[in-house]
Amino acid sequence: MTTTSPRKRRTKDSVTTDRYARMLLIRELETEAERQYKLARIGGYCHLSSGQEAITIAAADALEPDDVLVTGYRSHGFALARGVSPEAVMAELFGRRSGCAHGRGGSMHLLDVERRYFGGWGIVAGQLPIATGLALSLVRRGSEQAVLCELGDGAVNMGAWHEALNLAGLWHLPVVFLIVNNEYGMGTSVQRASAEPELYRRAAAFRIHGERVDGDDLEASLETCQRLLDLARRERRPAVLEALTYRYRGHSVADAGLAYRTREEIARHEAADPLKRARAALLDQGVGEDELEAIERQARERVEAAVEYALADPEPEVSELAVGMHAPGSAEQFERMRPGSPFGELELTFGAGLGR
Amino acid sequence: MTTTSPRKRRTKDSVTTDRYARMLLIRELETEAERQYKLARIGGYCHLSSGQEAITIAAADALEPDDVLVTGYRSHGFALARGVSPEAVMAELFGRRSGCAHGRGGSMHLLDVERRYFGGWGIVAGQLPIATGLALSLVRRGSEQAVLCELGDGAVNMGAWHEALNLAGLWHLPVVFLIVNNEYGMGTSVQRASAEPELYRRAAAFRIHGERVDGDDLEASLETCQRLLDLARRERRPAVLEALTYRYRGHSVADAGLAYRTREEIARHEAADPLKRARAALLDQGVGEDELEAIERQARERVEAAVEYALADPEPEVSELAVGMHAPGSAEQFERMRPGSPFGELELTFGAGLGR
Amino acid sequence: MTYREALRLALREELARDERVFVMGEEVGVFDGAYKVTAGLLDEFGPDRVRDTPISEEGFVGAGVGAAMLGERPVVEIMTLNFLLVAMDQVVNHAAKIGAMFGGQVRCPLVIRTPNGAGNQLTAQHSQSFDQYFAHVPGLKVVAPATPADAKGLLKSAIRDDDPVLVLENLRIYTEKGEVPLDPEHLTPIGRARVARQGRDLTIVAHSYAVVRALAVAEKLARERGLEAEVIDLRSLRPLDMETVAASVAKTNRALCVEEGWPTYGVTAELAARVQHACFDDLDAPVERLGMAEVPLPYAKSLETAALPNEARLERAALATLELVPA
Amino acid sequence: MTYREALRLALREELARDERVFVMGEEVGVFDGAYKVTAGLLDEFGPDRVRDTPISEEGFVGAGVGAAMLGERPVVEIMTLNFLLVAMDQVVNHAAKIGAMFGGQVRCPLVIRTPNGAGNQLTAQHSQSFDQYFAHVPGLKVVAPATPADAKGLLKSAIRDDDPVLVLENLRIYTEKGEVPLDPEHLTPIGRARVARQGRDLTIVAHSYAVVRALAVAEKLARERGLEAEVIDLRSLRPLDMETVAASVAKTNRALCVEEGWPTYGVTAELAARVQHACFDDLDAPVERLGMAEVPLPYAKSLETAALPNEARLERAALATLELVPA
Ligand SMILES: Cc1ncc(C[n+]2csc(CCOP(=O)(O)OP(=O)(O)O)c2C)c(N)n1
Ligand SMILES: Cc1ncc(C[n+]2csc(CCOP(=O)(O)OP(=O)(O)O)c2C)c(N)n1
Ligand SMILES: [Mg+2]
Ligand SMILES: [Mg+2]
Repeated sequence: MTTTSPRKRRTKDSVTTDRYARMLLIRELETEAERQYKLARIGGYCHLSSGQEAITIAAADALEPDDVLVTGYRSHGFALARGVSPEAVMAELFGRRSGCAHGRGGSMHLLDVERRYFGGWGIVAGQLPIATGLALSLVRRGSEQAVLCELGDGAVNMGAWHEALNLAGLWHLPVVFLIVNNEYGMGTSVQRASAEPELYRRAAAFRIHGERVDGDDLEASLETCQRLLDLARRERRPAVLEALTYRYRGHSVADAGLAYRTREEIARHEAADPLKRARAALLDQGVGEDELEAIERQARERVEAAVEYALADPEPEVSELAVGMHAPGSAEQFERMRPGSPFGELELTFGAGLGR
Repeated sequence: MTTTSPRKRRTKDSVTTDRYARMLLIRELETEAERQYKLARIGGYCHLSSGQEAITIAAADALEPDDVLVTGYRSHGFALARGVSPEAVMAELFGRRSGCAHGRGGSMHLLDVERRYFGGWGIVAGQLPIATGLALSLVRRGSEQAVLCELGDGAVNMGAWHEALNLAGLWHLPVVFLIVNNEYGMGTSVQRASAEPELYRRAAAFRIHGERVDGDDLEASLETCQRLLDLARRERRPAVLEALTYRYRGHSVADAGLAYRTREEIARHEAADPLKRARAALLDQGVGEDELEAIERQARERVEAAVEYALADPEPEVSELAVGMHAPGSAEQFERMRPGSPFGELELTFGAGLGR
Repeated sequence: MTYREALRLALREELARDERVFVMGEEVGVFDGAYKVTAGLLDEFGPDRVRDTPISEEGFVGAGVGAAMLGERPVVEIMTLNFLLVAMDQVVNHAAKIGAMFGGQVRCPLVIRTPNGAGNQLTAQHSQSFDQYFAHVPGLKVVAPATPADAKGLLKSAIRDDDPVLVLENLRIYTEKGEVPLDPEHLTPIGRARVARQGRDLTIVAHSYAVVRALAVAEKLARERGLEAEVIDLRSLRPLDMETVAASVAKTNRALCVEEGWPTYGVTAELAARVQHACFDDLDAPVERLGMAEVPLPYAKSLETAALPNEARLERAALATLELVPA
Repeated sequence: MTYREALRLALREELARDERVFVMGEEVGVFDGAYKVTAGLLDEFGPDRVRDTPISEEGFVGAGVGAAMLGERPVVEIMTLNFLLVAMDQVVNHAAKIGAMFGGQVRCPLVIRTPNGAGNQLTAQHSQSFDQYFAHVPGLKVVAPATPADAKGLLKSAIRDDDPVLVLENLRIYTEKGEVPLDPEHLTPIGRARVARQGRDLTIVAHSYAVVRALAVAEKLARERGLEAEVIDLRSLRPLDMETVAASVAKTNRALCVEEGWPTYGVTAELAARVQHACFDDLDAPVERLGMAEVPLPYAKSLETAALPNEARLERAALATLELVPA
């Protein structure tokens, strides 16, 4: 299965200070997000990916700029890894205008069109058929890029995934489905949810290549993501990659995360924390303790600056309630809907929402 | 995989005159149904299973009386095979009161509650999650029976099936999914629809046993169905059985069935017609030509009688428009809905429909 | 007792009363329910009666349909109404069809319970009320309790009903408190609205959380302006108790219909259509409607608040119905 | 030209005009379309532009959404509206959300075309009109041509629109004939109703196949009773052109709303609600409604005919609106 990419030279040492810094940024930003949630500056569902940083960075770094990324709702890490600024992420969590979704999406619906990150979706498995369409568009345009589509271990039992896999296999679509197997879908372990708990094996049912990787091993994850994305780009072979990892926090910040697993289990995973592993590897490579500490300080400062930024950023105006709902030109289509309209419609300004 | 049933002695010669007669009855009844359709006595969608009689009879005969059967819309054969009278089938096709669905269901929705045939469903794959529920009920009641659930080769790409398979595997449900692979879903061949065209292989994705059988071979089909149903009954092991067969007619009587395949292809299959094969086997067994001719005459006579019966059977009264919609006792719940009701509601009699 | 506790009590009583009843859904067992309605039931009744499912709504709603066809009484929890979209086909085109399509020979005593609603910054994909998608469908019944007592009474009636019933709960009502009859035979009949507040000046027709809002606004109107609004809590969307609504409008001559979801092609459309028909000669003004602003609900708190049928908007709509401010 | 041919012409013209347009669905290619709308297009444009799909509506509707997000113009055919239930989530909770939820940064120019309706003994699971399920949803547009000219004009407008648009066709209209402009720039604007017949005594508001029925009944009323019904063909359900409807009712003072589907919580609920609001002082009688009888549609021809809003029922409803027979 191993193939060498003709387009990209692999770093021998995948564990770089840059990657360590970016993993750390994710960790720090999410830790801060939980704090801010408790201060009621963030609302709604807020899902942290602490523990999953290695596979997140690996997946993002295996992407070329023109590749397309799409994920579920646990999206902070992916947004940051793909290059969205902590300011744009934090402002979104605060529901502010400069948020990457302009304050409309919140935690679950981060995106960055320029970086070809097409969301941040909240319905389990809803993004999977969409990923096949993104890939189909790449094919139609003759582009030699691929789609990376993240899903959770809990999403694999949704019918939508299987329909997406069949389309991907049948139409030879350049899409890699990355299962972030963090052992639980909310409080349900993989064993209690999936008749076949080796999730990558589902791929074979559609003649698609499937494999597993230790998602906390940055190097192995990066190599595997690159290899599978290359195959997708060059040979239009879709793949399923199951990355084994773990989430330390509850399902969302509202869940203590202890009803369905033990503290010991969490501690066991924390002992092999991907950040700790990366740090140790860097020390092994000869990076100095002081350099690492500087990186760690910078990550915290970066997050603090993001909070400052978000706090200063204005909330969207109520007059902009429906911005973007419809495309420009739609206002004319809607202008005759008014008479007899339900009370209240006139109260609120839909101008922008109707594509004026 | 082969296991001998402790409960049922296998006929050495599965090809019996009785089975031949019942296969023939299906063929004759459907041939007549097409004629009656052209006379406009039958309407709606009408899907014939001509060519698929062997697997149909085998599946039905592998069932014990208390096992449960559920199928898609190509249901004439299964109804007859399970013992529904040709009169009740033909009356249903004619939309008459004594039809097995009281004229409400038509061709796609045949059923027989006494024989535990729970329909006859028209949405591709819709019956598959339902089958898991039927099986779950058997388990809850401690009954040692199984569910046989038919689906077409086209249904395997619906997400609903995969959700059903996962539940069946995870919960150890006594259900055998029988894929009647007649090579096409409407005009789309298996190869053009399924990334993995060996459809039984989908089962492995859920740690479920899957296998293939020549569905035109009555003996092999019967043996396989019995064996898998036994496993389901005794060990609560679900299974997927893919039966290879062919439909001679179009998808429905409205489809000539020639846009997507050649006359030669059809002729090739007709040459190995399961009825011809059964007839030859019986001759081999020493059954006389005259006995076979008598059987064939009887089948035709039986169908003619069914047509006579259906013609004489009255149509349902308009006052019975909504019979069965709601359970007894519901009328009281609905009695205050009337004021302000849309015009027309009062015109029609819903008494029975509201469970009066 | 809270609304949540009242639901739990109903489930416990019915699980104890009838072996055929079982609860099934995502996180209903080990996790004690995403919104804790089923907390403790797994311990009490075991994993066959309180069954955790994988995330596969179409699969396990269908499993509920099948089990009900053989006489079980499944109570399927859907985490929120938004997720019932992926199982629509099983509800609308399977469960609802069974009675009539098979000529009355099979029944489907299935209960689906799920919260609708918005208001916790859950954003566009998680803040919806598709109530009328189901109330539209012949063969289904849809109830929507607005009080703890009705939460218990209607859920129990739904479980004992021989037809498929959708029980609409609401995320924000779960913590509302009220008196709840402890009698295990306390049932709220399906198809009977409730006059939640007496009044003579205006009828506000609502269901689910909108009833809570309407009552608060009615009190405010009485306190601040001496206006007495009558509030009708529908309790049931199909069957719909128009008799109670029409009797009220005949008295007040003005009607405002409120819902949590989008009003266009929403529940209030049917209400307004029926009220103008039943009360044509009684109405002094057009029937007004209020609901969520017609946008995919945005995340920012300020926008969300503005978009919901909040008390300020509701009060303004009431005054407009009374022609005290322009509509 | 038939309605079917007009649709095909629209597809052919748009496929030829814009490389981004492609057609996708079950049996649209080799089989020439389940209802032959796409006949011949595979030969003309090849399998990338006219793409047969497996039976997996959720999958390929979602594929349409994704492709549209990257700028393609997919035209997805769903064999009949009944089957869109299994893909509801992709339409209602994905396609419709994209514009607003992502702050206007992504668009989804997706077209879904599919026939609604009943009348060929297709029975309960195949005879439905879920039109308002989609018209209810902010972020979607829903059109429903009733004539061959509009079939062409609205489908072309939908394909050129930058938002997701559901084009509701109808099984029984496919064979209706009418004049169709051959100009490839003939577009019917979205959000504009059409006065299909002038009249002074009564306004009949309809869409899709109900327009055909309404026109026939209007002619009969004129012929036999000298009553002149004005028939409004809505053409678009979201946006809804209430201006045209209200202008008509202001003239006739009476309105009957008709639809092929179930009226309760149906399209006519919204129409009646809006008409009573916009035309409160104009109405001489309550707005009446007519649709399919509220049952899962039975198979027997006699029952089916009785249940549909057939001409006899429609005529009676028109007379009731005119208070010439009791409602
Ligand atoms: C269709 C649907 N059902 C239920 C939910 C509620 N829900 C949100 S996240 C989640 C668990 C998903 O687990 P997994 O796929 O493992 O992802 P993880 O949260 O572990 O990242 C559930 C049940 C939903 N959003 N969509
Ligand atoms: C969800 C859904 N999509 C589409 C259809 C229309 N349809 C009816 S039968 C059929 C083909 C099914 O083929 P297969 O499963 O192979 O069964 P067969 O007809 O060969 O018995 C299609 C597409 C449907 N009934 N339901
Ligand atoms: Mg998980
Ligand atoms: Mg087939």
